[in-house]
Amino acid sequence: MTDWAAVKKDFPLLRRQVHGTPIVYLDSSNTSQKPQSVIDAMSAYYETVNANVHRGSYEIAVKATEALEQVRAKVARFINAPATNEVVFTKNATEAMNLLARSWGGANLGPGDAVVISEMEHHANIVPWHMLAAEKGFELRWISVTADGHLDLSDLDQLLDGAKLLSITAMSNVLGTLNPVPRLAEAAHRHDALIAVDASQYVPHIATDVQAMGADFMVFTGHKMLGPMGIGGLWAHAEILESMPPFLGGGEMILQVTKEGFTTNEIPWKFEAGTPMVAEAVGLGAAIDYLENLGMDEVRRHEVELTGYAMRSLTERHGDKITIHGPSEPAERGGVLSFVYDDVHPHDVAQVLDQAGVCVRAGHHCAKPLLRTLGVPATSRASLYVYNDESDIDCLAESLDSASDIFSL
Amino acid sequence: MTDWAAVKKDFPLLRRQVHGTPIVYLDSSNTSQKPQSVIDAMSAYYETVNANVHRGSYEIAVKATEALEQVRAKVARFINAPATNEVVFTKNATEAMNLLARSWGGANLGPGDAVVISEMEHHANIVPWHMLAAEKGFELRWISVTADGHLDLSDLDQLLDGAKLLSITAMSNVLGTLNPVPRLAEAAHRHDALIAVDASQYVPHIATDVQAMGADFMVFTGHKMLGPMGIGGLWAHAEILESMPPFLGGGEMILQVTKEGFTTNEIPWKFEAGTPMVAEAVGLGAAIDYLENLGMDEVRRHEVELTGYAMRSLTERHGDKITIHGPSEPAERGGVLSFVYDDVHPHDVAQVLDQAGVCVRAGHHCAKPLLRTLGVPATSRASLYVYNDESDIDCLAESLDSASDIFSL
Amino acid sequence: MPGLEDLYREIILDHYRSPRNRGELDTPPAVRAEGFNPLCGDEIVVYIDVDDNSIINDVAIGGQGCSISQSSASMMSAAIKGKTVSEARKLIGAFKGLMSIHEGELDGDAAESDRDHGPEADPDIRLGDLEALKGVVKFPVRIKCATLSWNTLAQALGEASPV
Amino acid sequence: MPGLEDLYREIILDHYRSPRNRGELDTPPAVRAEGFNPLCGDEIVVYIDVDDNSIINDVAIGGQGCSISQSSASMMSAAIKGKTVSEARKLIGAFKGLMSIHEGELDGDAAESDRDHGPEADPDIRLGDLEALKGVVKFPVRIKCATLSWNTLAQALGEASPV
Ligand SMILES: Cc1ncc(COP(=O)(O)O)c(C=O)c1O
Ligand SMILES: Cc1ncc(COP(=O)(O)O)c(C=O)c1O
Repeated sequence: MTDWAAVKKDFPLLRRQVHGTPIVYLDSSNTSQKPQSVIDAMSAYYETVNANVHRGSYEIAVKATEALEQVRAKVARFINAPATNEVVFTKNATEAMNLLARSWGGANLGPGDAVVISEMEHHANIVPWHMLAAEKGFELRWISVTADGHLDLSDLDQLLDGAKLLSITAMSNVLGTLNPVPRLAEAAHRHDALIAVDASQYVPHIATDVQAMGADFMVFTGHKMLGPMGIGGLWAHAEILESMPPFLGGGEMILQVTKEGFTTNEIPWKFEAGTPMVAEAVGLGAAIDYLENLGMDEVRRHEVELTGYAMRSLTERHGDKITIHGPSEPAERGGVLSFVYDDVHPHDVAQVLDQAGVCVRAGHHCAKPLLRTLGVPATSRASLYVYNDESDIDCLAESLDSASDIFSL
Repeated sequence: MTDWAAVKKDFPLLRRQVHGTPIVYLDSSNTSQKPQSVIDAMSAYYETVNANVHRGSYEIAVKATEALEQVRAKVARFINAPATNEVVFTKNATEAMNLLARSWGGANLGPGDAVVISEMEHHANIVPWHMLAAEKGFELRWISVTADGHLDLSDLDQLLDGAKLLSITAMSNVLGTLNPVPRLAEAAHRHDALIAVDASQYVPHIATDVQAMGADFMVFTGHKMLGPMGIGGLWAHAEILESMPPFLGGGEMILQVTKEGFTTNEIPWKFEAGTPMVAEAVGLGAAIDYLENLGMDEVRRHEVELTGYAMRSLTERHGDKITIHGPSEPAERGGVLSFVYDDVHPHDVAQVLDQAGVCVRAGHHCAKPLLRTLGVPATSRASLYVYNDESDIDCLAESLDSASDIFSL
Repeated sequence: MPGLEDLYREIILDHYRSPRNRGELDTPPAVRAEGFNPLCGDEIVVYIDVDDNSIINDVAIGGQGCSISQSSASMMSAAIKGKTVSEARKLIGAFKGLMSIHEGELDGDAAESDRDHGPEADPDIRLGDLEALKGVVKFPVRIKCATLSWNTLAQALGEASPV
Repeated sequence: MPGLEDLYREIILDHYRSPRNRGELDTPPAVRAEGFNPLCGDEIVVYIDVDDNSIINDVAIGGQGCSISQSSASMMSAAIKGKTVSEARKLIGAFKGLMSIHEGELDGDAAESDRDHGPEADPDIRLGDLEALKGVVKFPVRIKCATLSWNTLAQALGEASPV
């Protein structure tokens, strides 16, 4: 049995107070807090190993290179990638998605082609396609979202007909919806389309297996999975990565450079121009160690339990005043609770909650098309992770009372 | 008078040993070591402030946003930018250069146009132009480098004739050559071209003033200026940034997103898609504090002195055996000493030096066209920074003896 | 709730609950401008009808948002109705003056925004009820909520009566 | 110098100082392949002349590089001259076996490279002088130097005698 109280103690930020009251951090879908081991791993890197990588033959340069490449291997194992050189480091999921769009998309998409995404995508999986479509003239098609927050797959075959790529989130950052990725992959492949999975919200919370997903590409971001900001990545099959033109140009990604032109390095370095974020990679490695130590199945179990508890407590206490968006069954969703409270604007809800130390995000959560579909301009969102417990939920439920008090309309 | 011995003590990594002997770090052009204050600032950020930025209204999200934006203001002040919103954060100088090439270049360059660079550029200021030229069909023109390591400006007017951009390094990472940027800017502007300055090697070592330079764009990278890896930036005049199309698409950089399209946020956020590297920004801020506390003029004075000492000691001890490339006058160059030692291959030189704890880089230093011009396949490079002193140089000079011993041909 | 009295003053909540000049105007003769707060998704629409004597004959506010952006828009509409364009412009300056202490810092361009906001708030300009929004400066993120309608008004004025 | 004896063995330095089979061959009949080490800028050119019986009649080495890449190329050239293509291929496998312990780790794709390198080093293959390069595995960065000529040879063999 995991000692979740001990887990919480591993996170130094959660010991601080705000406005004279202990902090209750419920914004992990936005960014996660970091265990001491992750923070210390980065400090130790700078204090004992720091050097540029792939360039030096001296001791610490060799160790720094090993550190970076060992984390690549660790990430590959963590997502069950067939090979380590299929993991490309980027600064975040957004850059990974842009890499995919510009490099693969730039080489493969043109007039008459189509890319399918869904209404529940994060802007990171929308805007790069808008930008590329404007340049290349392909069509962007949208899978609708039903009132209860699921993908409407009734016309999937039609949407995929003639499409070259389906790019879809594994878990909605607004609704918590878990999408049926293997089924979507099977459908995409049946139509000779590839499938890219935005797993930014999935990898941190659920054991991830890119092969079982049937994915061709997958993106993730370190800061949502207990790791530092400034690192994320793209995974894709080696043959696909090898077929793709480079993305950013510069050092590291070349084999030869002359005044006339250049040739590219092997994958994955072909896509990693410039000095990489080695310390952040080290931090990400420590984050994966931390998660593996807990066990991803145990993490998931904890979050499903807590999500259930949250849905029950909020509804019990606030009844009709609160509307929680997304799937109603905790086991079918992630620990992301987007809610609308009475007539109080989410921004005001968040402000009132902040005064009680409770951190939730209010707004469109970088998913404006989804909010339009839901018919709300904004929601408040409480999202859970390994360090949360029932007392955090209780605190959220209680402090919502003040919102009623102030804004009783 | 600066107490340089105390400065050295601020850098924890320099207290370690390698191969049983104290480390002598002479690879700061590659990446710099970090003072404890920088390392601690990042830990403190994660331990007390960490949150995503520009998205939350709760206390720590506000503080994280302020932290990020205050560093932007600090960077602007440090390079004497006219306005804070002209500083765009990227993951490194390479990304900044790609942003400039793809966004500004993509919108402004086509067949019949020309971009002028020099033979002494780092690959980061070559490959993005090769990539873009292949797509857009403009011409890439090269300023030659003279035998003594200066730009050959005899045909500058011809090269600039009809050019739209001059993109040039302020200081060579191989030769230490300091280029006459204000004069180059004046020439570029006379030909109605803009000038981009790669100041990756300049900002860390010499007080930088983008306005005095006459620059239109400037790129820099945090890890070479005592800051962490994973952060760098682009500065450009606001009007230019405003005229540029976005680079990466995603969260943060948008104002509105619909299924039909999107509109962009204000500068600089328009160019900062996705979760930014806030901790790295905080580290960069602490690095700037550290440098400002020393005083950039004092930093420069120290390095000129040490460069002079190094050139003298190496030549005295090794005479004809050693060839140091680049300008011969210490005051006219940075503390970067590329050298060839006898017939010993630089890779072997670096290996032998490593055994004595001395860290130098051997290779092409991501400047293959320059090495071709110099007629050498590789050099060894010792580069200096605030924490180096005469004992480091002595150690370098002495340990070169072993290279003679082993490889006496 | 302790700590929030400065933000949620009674008069602000009153304007939030009963917004003044809510609606639309026909364009033309009115002009219409739209503003967004990318942070929280607030959207505001400002309609103004300016007559030949540069008097703002009518004003209407659409869109949706939080208590701060809505009450600020409501108070603004009441304050500018019947005023001249130039009086309205001065009011914008004065209101931004009230807010600017922190807005600049938040955007990280204090220097710039000082310049943008022009001269210090004119002492002749009376903000009246709007003074109630002063507490917003203690909550830097909300400053953008408070200024949203004002920036949108500036846009509308620019269209109705270009300087 | 203490610590470097394993790397800079006398026989390695001998091949470095007096490289065997240095030069060029006419193409055709010979084939030519080029290899780069992006880390340090080493470049190697391998020429092989394979006759109708699949025997490597002649070999020549061009390019430049450090003591490890040069001596490895020199020893390689001596080891393959007169051998059959298939013997040379086995030798490549055996040499990579000698090196692979760390090459995989360095690239971060140990799993992959194990697969690439096929079966364990054939015990029948005698590496002879080449065994002297074994010390390189203690210096992971230099493994790429040692294997550069071998990878380039594999390329040349592929062209001369496609499998
Ligand atoms: C002159 C110059 N420009 C650009 C770069 C690229 O910097 P980064 O690797 O941090 O992107 C470097 C350093 O590697 C450099 O020395
Ligand atoms: C589903 C989803 N995709 C992509 C992203 C973008 O991640 P990042 O900001 O780290 O690039 C996020 C988080 O913001 C997300 O929730």
